Amino acid sequence: MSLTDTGAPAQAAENPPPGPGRRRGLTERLLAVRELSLLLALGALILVTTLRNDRFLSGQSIKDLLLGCAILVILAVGQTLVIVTRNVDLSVGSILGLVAFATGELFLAAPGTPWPVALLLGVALGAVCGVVNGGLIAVAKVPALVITLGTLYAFRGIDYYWAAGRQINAADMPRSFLRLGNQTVLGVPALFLVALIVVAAVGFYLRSYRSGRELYAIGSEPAAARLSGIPVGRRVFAVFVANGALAGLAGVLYAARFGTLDAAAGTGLELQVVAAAVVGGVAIFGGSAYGAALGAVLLTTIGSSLAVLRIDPFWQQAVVGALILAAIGLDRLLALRMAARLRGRSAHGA
Amino acid sequence: GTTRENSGNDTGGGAQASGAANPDAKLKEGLKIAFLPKQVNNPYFTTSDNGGKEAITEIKGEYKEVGPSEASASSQVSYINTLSQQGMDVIVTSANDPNAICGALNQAKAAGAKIVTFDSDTKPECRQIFVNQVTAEGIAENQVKLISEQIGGAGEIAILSATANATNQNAWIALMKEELKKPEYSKLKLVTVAYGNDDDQKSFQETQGLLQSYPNLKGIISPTTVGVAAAARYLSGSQYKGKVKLTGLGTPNQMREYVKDGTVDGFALWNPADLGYLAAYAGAALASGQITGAEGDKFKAGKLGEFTVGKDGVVVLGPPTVFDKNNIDQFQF
Amino acid sequence: MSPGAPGADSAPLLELDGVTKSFGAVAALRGVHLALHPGEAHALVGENGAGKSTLVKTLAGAHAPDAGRMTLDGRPLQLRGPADARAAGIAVIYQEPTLFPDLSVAENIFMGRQPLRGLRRIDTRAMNRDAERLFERLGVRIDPARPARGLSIADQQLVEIAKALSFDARILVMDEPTAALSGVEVERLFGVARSLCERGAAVLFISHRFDEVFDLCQRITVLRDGAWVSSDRAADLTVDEVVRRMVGREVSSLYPKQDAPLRDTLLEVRGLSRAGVFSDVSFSVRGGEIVALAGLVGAGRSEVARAVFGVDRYDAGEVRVAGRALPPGNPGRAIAAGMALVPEDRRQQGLVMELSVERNATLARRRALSRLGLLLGGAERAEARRWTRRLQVKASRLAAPVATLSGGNQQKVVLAKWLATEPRILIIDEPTRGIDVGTKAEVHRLLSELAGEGLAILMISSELPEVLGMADRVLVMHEGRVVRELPRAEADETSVMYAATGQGAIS
Amino acid sequence: MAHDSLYAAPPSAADTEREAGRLAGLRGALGSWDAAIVAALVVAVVLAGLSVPNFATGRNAQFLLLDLVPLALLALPMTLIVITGEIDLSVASMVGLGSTLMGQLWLSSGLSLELICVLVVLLGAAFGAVNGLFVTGFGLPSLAVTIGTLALYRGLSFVVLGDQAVADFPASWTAAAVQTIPGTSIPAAVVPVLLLALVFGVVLHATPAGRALYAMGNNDEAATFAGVSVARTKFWLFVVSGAVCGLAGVFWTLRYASARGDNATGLELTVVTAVLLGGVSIFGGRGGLLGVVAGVLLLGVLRNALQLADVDANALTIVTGTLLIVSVVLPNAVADVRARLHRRRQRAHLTAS
Ligand SMILES: Nc1ncnc2c1ncn2[C@@H]1O[C@H](COP(=O)(O)OP(=O)(O)OP(=O)(O)O)[C@@H](O)[C@H]1O
Ligand SMILES: Nc1ncnc2c1ncn2[C@@H]1O[C@H](COP(=O)(O)OP(=O)(O)OP(=O)(O)O)[C@@H](O)[C@H]1O
Ligand SMILES: [Mg+2]
Ligand SMILES: [Mg+2]
Repeated sequence: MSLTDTGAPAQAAENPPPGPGRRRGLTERLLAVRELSLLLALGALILVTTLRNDRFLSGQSIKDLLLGCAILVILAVGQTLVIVTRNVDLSVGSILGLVAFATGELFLAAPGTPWPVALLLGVALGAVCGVVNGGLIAVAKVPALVITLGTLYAFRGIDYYWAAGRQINAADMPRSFLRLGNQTVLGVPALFLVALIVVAAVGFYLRSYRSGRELYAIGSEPAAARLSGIPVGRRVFAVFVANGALAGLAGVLYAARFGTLDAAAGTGLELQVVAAAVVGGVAIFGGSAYGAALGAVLLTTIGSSLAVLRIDPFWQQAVVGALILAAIGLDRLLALRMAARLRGRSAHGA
Repeated sequence: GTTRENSGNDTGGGAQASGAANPDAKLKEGLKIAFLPKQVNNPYFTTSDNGGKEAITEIKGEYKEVGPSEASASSQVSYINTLSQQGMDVIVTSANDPNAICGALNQAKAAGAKIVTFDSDTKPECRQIFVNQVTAEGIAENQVKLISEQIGGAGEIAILSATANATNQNAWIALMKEELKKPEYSKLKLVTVAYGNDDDQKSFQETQGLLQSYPNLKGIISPTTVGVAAAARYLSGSQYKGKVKLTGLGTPNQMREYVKDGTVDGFALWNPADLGYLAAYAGAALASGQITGAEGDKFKAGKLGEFTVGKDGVVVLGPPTVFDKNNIDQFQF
Repeated sequence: MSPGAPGADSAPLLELDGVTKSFGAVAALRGVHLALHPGEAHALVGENGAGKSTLVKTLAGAHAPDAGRMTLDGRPLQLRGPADARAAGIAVIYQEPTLFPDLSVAENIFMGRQPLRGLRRIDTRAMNRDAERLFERLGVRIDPARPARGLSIADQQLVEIAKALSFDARILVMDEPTAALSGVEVERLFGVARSLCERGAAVLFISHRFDEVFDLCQRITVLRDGAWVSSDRAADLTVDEVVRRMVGREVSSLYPKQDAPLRDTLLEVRGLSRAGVFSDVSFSVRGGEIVALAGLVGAGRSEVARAVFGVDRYDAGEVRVAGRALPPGNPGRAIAAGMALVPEDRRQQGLVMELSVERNATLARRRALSRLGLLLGGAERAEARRWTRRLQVKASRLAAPVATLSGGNQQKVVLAKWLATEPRILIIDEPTRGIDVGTKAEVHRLLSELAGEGLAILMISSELPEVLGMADRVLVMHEGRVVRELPRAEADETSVMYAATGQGAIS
Repeated sequence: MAHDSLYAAPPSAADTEREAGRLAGLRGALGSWDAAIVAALVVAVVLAGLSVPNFATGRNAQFLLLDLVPLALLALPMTLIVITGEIDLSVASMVGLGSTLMGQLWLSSGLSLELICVLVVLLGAAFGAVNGLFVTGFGLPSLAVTIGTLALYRGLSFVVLGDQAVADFPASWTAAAVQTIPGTSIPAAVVPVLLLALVFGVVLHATPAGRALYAMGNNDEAATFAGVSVARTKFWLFVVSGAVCGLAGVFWTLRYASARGDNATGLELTVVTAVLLGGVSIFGGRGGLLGVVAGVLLLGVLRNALQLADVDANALTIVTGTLLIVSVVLPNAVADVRARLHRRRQRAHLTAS
């Protein structure tokens, strides 16, 4: 016999919950606020830069911006998939480099290869790298950070080994392929459209599909996920393969956009990608693909606008660092305010 | 305590040339010559080191190339240590930091190795010979002349450099500024120096920033292979193609595309393979006692002919080659 | 499904035979038999560490048995994972809640089975509506769209129950679902369980509360040390008989507090307030005295305890230990002043799961055990051994991670850890939650003994018999305020209940 | 038996316990991973000594150890931080910033070098305090914070010296940085590193504070309930990390006689690699200092030996990565196999009885 009772019925009578489905979950609203604040920051940045130099909003400049962020956006979205499961993939920069070089090699070996084939092969190679990551993590049950730190070196080493100091130039690749990197469709760079499609697809998947939600569940409480019958190992494996494939896609696009390839392509990119996801709020409360994409856009725009504002080049990196800190600080502030509101309303009855 | 004032300047002076040179000495066979570039995996150094390999094969020496996969002075130090452990006769290196590798080089020297630097020098007292691709003055002259011709002798220009602390870049830029003071360039105005960090994407972004910040910009000089390629790619895909001129130091393979599509009229570079070739011969000459690194020493460098050691132990490869539509297809590197 | 009448000797729905499972050197289950019949609620009882939860996890597919057979409907059943168990119609409520704090309550319930609409998308509306329906069935109101983070333990347990119900399973397994629940909720849960039974499902129920066991179940299986002891109809058993089989000897189920001479006031709390949680709480506890803090779930008792100890901050008021003011928000200082708090959530607050039993037991006392700033292994081990022995912790060895202990034994380690600090003031929040009957009496005896040694004890408990049996004085809280103080003589079931529901508020 | 099973446990368990008692002193310091990594180190040294020419010479030992000094320094506080479940990715940037500050102060302040060194260490502590403040004061994930300060501090180090390099430090100082202990070929700089390692090791393994680090790495709420001031402890760990980075910055500057903005770029990943190789769990709560020191040495020995054996840098990159992966995969695989074998034996035993 126990004595505790809940005052819930009485409380709930005073405070009938609104009809089901009419309101969005708090978590969801929190994320929306997060994305909104990112958009605001982006808007403010563009505004300030434009006030100083109105060419920043010219068609050419916007095209450059979109082009510049596309690859980082794709990588950040892939990383989101990984981070929501409470993992991280540090090897993306190396995968990108490896795939980019492989694409160049492909054109060297078979100059007539149509670009869609190259694209598919690149994605496949990226996925293979993802399989290595995911396989090691699943089989050995080792934290992803450690494994991918290892494959960061290993994939890059393979890339170096293969390239052996050679460089592949624009002239070695077919025009049609290089055009992919610069072409616009209705004024929008094709590369950016690809990134948009990736963002929309991943964002939609994460929000609206059972397996997508399971990824959040795994990240939220891995032990509970296992007990609820979620195939944790398989999902995490799949996530690494998907992220590898996206990094592969990014690698092919990198080759198309930059034309000049050596084994160092994408070195150090992993920190930028993680930074984009972090700025996008992914590390802190689950986050969404949209947030990560916005984070990537924001980071690239910062880079461009600092160049346009002619901020002393020596200050640029420091400003980027300070902005990352500001972004996550803001995040925290929002989260705390939301938490305070959660505490304000009792569990029983909204 | 030790302050800057009382510490004195205990850096030794000038290149040392010890012993006497014997210009008639034969090149020794079987010399162990190691190339230590700023970074392996860098195509530029791959080309130059292969030039060195060619030379070493000619003189029947043992060639080897080692180096870090990222361009850092500290890893170069560890490679220099390894090489001196292995008893190399000659170490040919391109310094990531003129000071940081000095200590290690001096130790290697003490252990009997001859030191040749190429492409990027250290302090003169840390090596015997520096094989300079061109004199800094030569580059400054060449680059300013090229851009002036291309933009018709008047207008705003900008420089897109590599990293903000690249020694050779900074020396060239300083000399270009001097060059611009000459009366024939009085209508050229250098508006800014941007840094692309020898990173393709950064250089690309910086080019974009330059064009937005300086609407009247007529030309860009990018005296770095990464920067000039990125800038060319940006221009070729933008509305500025052909209108804003670009020149700099680039490899023909990288730039062929843009010369042909009209983005770039002309640019310059020395032949990196020749640079490595010459450095290898200089090292062999040192190790064989033909030269000591003193000013005025002469040595033969295979197919390149005879060279004379200049002041501070510097040997200059020669003036840069200018590449344009007409000659670019003759070069493959 | 066969609509068997309760207790009917129909063919078993699920049968376990000779199931064996060991973890390293520990044999958690040794050849256990269990037969669950349709339409029957079956109780599984045993001491802490007897293997009940291990059996549950085996049924759930979370552990693979080392040996033995499982049959469902007479066909052999092979579970490769929890998903298989679900597919076979087995729904499980684990002893420790397994929620996803970042996801909404509704998603927690329907994870992997969310209602879909076009393009196989999740239909959030329908999902929230369904969740609301489930909560109605249980008679509770929890906002399905809120994140699970921040739910009280009771609410977490209710979400777990809703989740299990949502399966419409043929077999419902509940591992101590009522440990955190109040009477009303327990009644509703039983109502739901009975209706499931009427529809032909089988229920496996685990609890250390015998009144609940006899109330709900028709059959009782007793485990001891991982081995099967007996399975009998409840009607043929008495509580004493069950206890004897569990423990292997007689135990008195309650150990009333012995009178001890009252000493000076050791703990004094004046006007303690924390906005939105509790306000103007004042009381004092004297050496030799056990004061119980009673009240409904959510009355704020745990919060007061945490604030007094310094884990939480408070907005106003003061805490005095033996007359000296205690600085707020600093548990370290509270410990130094001789205070100890046995928290209510042992997994989150009480234990460091990966660390060994020994390290956990000495964690709060690590400073006192060091000489010249250095910790000496020997002293630590001796200390840990002393207290784990006194509390009869069942562990393979002291170096084993605490995570490998059964729930009740973990609770004992928490007790050991705090008693090892040799406190003057012991605040103890739900001291016997999840502890088996024998040990419970042992804990009560210990508390009584400690009071006799002059400790001031503040006990928070949701079990009325415990409160009435142990307390010298009962403070009743309602909605964050102390509404009633009852001396031992006046405290009885009605007076405490009356005050706790706010009806007796003398305001 | 039910209530006394700890003592009336089956004989095998009792044996284990007695053995545990005897080995208790060793156990704390020498977990199985520590032993394995030390063994791997010994094997690597012996193999390299036998098969790689020029490896087993005093001069090589000097080069090898000297190269490892900064890595070893940074790995010490990193170990403690990772054990509490946090990470500090800004270490290399703090080394760089410390180095450029030292250069700038030397260039323009007129202060004595002794004072400058002290100032740089204190400034390092201040940078660490910024990390600590963001992590503990604002409750932000350290991975995110230190990625931010990784960029910030590196950026600031370019702000401090721009494109310059300061190289005119007194030769007596730069020589001292690479000096060997008289009569040996062991660099003198190793001595302070060893002393620091000893201090960190004792703090981690034999003090109440060290216990608390493990506790908070596993469950910081429970640590709070046990009277550990989690936030304050973590804050001070970041401060210590910053100070040690400052020290490493001073060493770096003198060793390479060059203060530049890009000093020590990318070293953070090597530090993390060494710490993980040393058996510290990235999730916190597990690992020891001996393993980390052995991990640092193993990394250094392998690199050095492979370099001497003319294995090229690319293969070295692969080796580093593979080593890290193997080091974490192997123990798990072994444990897995062992558990499987055990279960089979048990089953056999059960069917027999
Ligand atoms: N993962 C594990 N590793 C090692 N030993 C374990 C593990 N899980 C359980 N045990 C051991 O198995 C035995 C049975 O534990 P179990 O949790 O089943 O007990 P229980 O009957 O549920 O007890 P309680 O009433 O306290 O919850 C205990 O001795 C426990 O220490
Ligand atoms: N982690 C938490 N986050 C937010 N609110 C909480 C949390 N834990 C409890 N609460 C809220 O605090 C109030 C009091 O908590 P709690 O239920 O612990 O009280 P209690 O009297 O100690 O009850 P019991 O000890 O029986 O669980 C309730 O309104 C509860 O919903
Ligand atoms: Mg249990
Ligand atoms: Mg409570």
